[in-house]
Amino acid sequence: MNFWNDPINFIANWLTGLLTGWGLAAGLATVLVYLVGITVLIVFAMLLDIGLVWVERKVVARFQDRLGPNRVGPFGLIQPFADIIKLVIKEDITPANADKVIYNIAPVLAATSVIALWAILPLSSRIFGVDLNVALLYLVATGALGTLAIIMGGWASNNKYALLGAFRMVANMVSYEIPMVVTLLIPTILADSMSVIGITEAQRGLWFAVLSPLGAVIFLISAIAELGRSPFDLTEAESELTAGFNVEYSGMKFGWFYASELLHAFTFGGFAAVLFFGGYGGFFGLEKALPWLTNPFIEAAVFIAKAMLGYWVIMWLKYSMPRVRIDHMLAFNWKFLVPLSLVLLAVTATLHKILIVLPGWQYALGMFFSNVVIVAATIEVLRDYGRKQRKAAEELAPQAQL
Amino acid sequence: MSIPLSWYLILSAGLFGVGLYGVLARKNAIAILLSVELMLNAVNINLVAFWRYLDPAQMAGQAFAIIVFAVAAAEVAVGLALIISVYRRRKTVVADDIDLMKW
Amino acid sequence: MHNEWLYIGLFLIIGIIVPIVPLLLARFISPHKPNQIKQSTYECGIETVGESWVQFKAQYYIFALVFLVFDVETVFLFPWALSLNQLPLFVVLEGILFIGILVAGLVYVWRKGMLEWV
Amino acid sequence: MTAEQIIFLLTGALILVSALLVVTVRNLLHAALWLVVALFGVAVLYAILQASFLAVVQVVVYIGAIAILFIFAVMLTRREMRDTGPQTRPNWWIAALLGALVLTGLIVIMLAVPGADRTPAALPEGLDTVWALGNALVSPEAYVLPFEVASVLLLAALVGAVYVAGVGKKS
Repeated sequence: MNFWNDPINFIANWLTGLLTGWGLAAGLATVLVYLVGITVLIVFAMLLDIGLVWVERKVVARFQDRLGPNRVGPFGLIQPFADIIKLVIKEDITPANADKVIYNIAPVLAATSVIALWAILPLSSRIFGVDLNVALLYLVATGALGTLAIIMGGWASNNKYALLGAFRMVANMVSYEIPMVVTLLIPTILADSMSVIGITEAQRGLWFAVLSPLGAVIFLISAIAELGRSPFDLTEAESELTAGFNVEYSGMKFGWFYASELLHAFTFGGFAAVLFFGGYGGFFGLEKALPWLTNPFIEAAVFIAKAMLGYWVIMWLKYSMPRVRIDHMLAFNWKFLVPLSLVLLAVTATLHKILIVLPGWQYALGMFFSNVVIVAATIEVLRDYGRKQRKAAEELAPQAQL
Repeated sequence: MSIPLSWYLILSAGLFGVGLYGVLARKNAIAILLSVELMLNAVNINLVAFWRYLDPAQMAGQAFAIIVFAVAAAEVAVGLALIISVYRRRKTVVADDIDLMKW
Repeated sequence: MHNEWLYIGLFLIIGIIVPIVPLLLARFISPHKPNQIKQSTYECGIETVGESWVQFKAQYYIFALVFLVFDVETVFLFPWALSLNQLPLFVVLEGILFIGILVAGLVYVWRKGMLEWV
Repeated sequence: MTAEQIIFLLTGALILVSALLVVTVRNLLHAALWLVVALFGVAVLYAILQASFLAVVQVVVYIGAIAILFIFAVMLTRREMRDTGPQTRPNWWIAALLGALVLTGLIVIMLAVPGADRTPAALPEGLDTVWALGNALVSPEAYVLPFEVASVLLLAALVGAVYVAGVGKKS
């Protein structure tokens, strides 16, 4: 075993050997090694988060035809550190009637719910926290903690706008959780595994985005809603809700809500890559010809690049779409996404079971075309519905002119 | 794994007792439902502990626990809907005041 | 298997400590001069009217309710999806029956007009 | 005392203390949040028991859905929340007595369970509990009927609850 092929295990073994050499019990040494590994991973995530602040500000500036931060350091690279110093030395104002304990717990919980995702994020086949066999449900569980953080923050602020924002946000998040969970079932069926490593390894030859493009799209939409980003950013409806559930937060407490939102977006970009775009691998069998592609560092670079791309798509949508009204948003979910995702799940499960006996390319073609057929049928149904709506509107129109 | 089975049983008995106290003593109907959740969880701890300690190859305990999840969800959904319905009509969630069916 | 959860537990503990550290740091180095105006509830500069814990639409509750039932059912589909490959074809039908029951609930709620935002 | 026992005792203490707070705290929203803590503790117990599927489902279903529903209900019936009167019935001591009685009775019964002091054997080699659970839930000789009945039960609950709480557009 050498460092370049298996860095984590190499360092872990070396550290364990060192610690047991000092006379520590094996169990205690393992715990200490875990703690070191976890701290390094979380610190890496936090540094990445700081970088994301810069990326976000630069990208939004480019979308809006501005320059973005460019004064502090080269290309404004030091800007996020200045932001953090500002947030830390800012006065932290707690509203007089706030429920103080819950008010203070909420931002920590929001950050923890996102950081916890990094425990299962596979940066490479050898660099990851832990390979849970229920990883996809763990992903949903951390989302549940995030929901709780939002409602705690909104309630504890003792502000009607904050509470209303929290209510809307939670209604939004829990609603879109259903299509998200249903689309999580699709990689589970295709890979026959719930662990992120298992799902990535199953995509060595072909991405699941090819087998289930519709699933990937639904996952992306519901993930954006889960993140609470535009076009589903009811938390930040400045014009109607001041700023949503975090309006009373200031200083570093606000900073944690902001930072966790960015890290969450990046992490979901990563999970989209894992679930549908091959994660750290997915070179379509190219790695047989070029074995250096399976080097853990190359894999990690590929993974980060894919996650960044997913994050960029999320930003792209955020900065080019207007906000959706809450009734439209909930109707879009319950009357469109949920039925569609359930149909997709049923079709995928059936076809997968029937077609799996066929050779690989026929199987892939069948799965792909089933998605195309579903999309075509959906569009036809929507067109029919729209025609009926227009007709009804036209029949009403003459009277309206009177 | 060095925890005796009895520890789990005692813990779940304690949880059940606390839940029972809550069901009987709280006035607020929502608080009563919260206590019912505690009791259901006490049952679930026992089911899972027996699964692990007696026969882990048989999934009976876990399957039962899953059914208890479904029952708990159904109970909360209907129970809270009833409470909200009563609240909208009579502006109260105190269980003692909801006595229309009592004579 | 067991160590995985130990790892997750330790991860959660560190994941709680890391956000707390800057908050504590901020507590020590940031100024703290509260006054009544500063601590009042922010409502775009207008004086707060009424109490803050206002009554909400029961519609939010309906959505949470529908979500609860769907959440429980979709979570139950995970074991089904996992064991799909090793089991005979009729297992798929069981799952589709399960999904069908779920859709029936959705259709009922839809037809009752509960998904409208009135 | 092993590390595992210490973790168990800490979790158990957390569960019991937060359960006590659930049934005694005056503010209902705080009671709901303490319930979340207690349920999270139960999830930790499932993880110790190596029932990983149940551990995450506990968080997803109880904390992610049931607790949220409770919090919504508390906020919808908020007027009672800051009720100044006592939150317990006048005869709460009977309830406490009954609770204590049941507790002692249960402990006596449960300690009489054959093999109550046993420690578990290691899980059979190569047993994937999640896969085995899925297998058990869908195979006809195991629990496929309860599985489908559970979905019917949830459908009935959905229909009933929506009907009772009905606030939708009047048709």
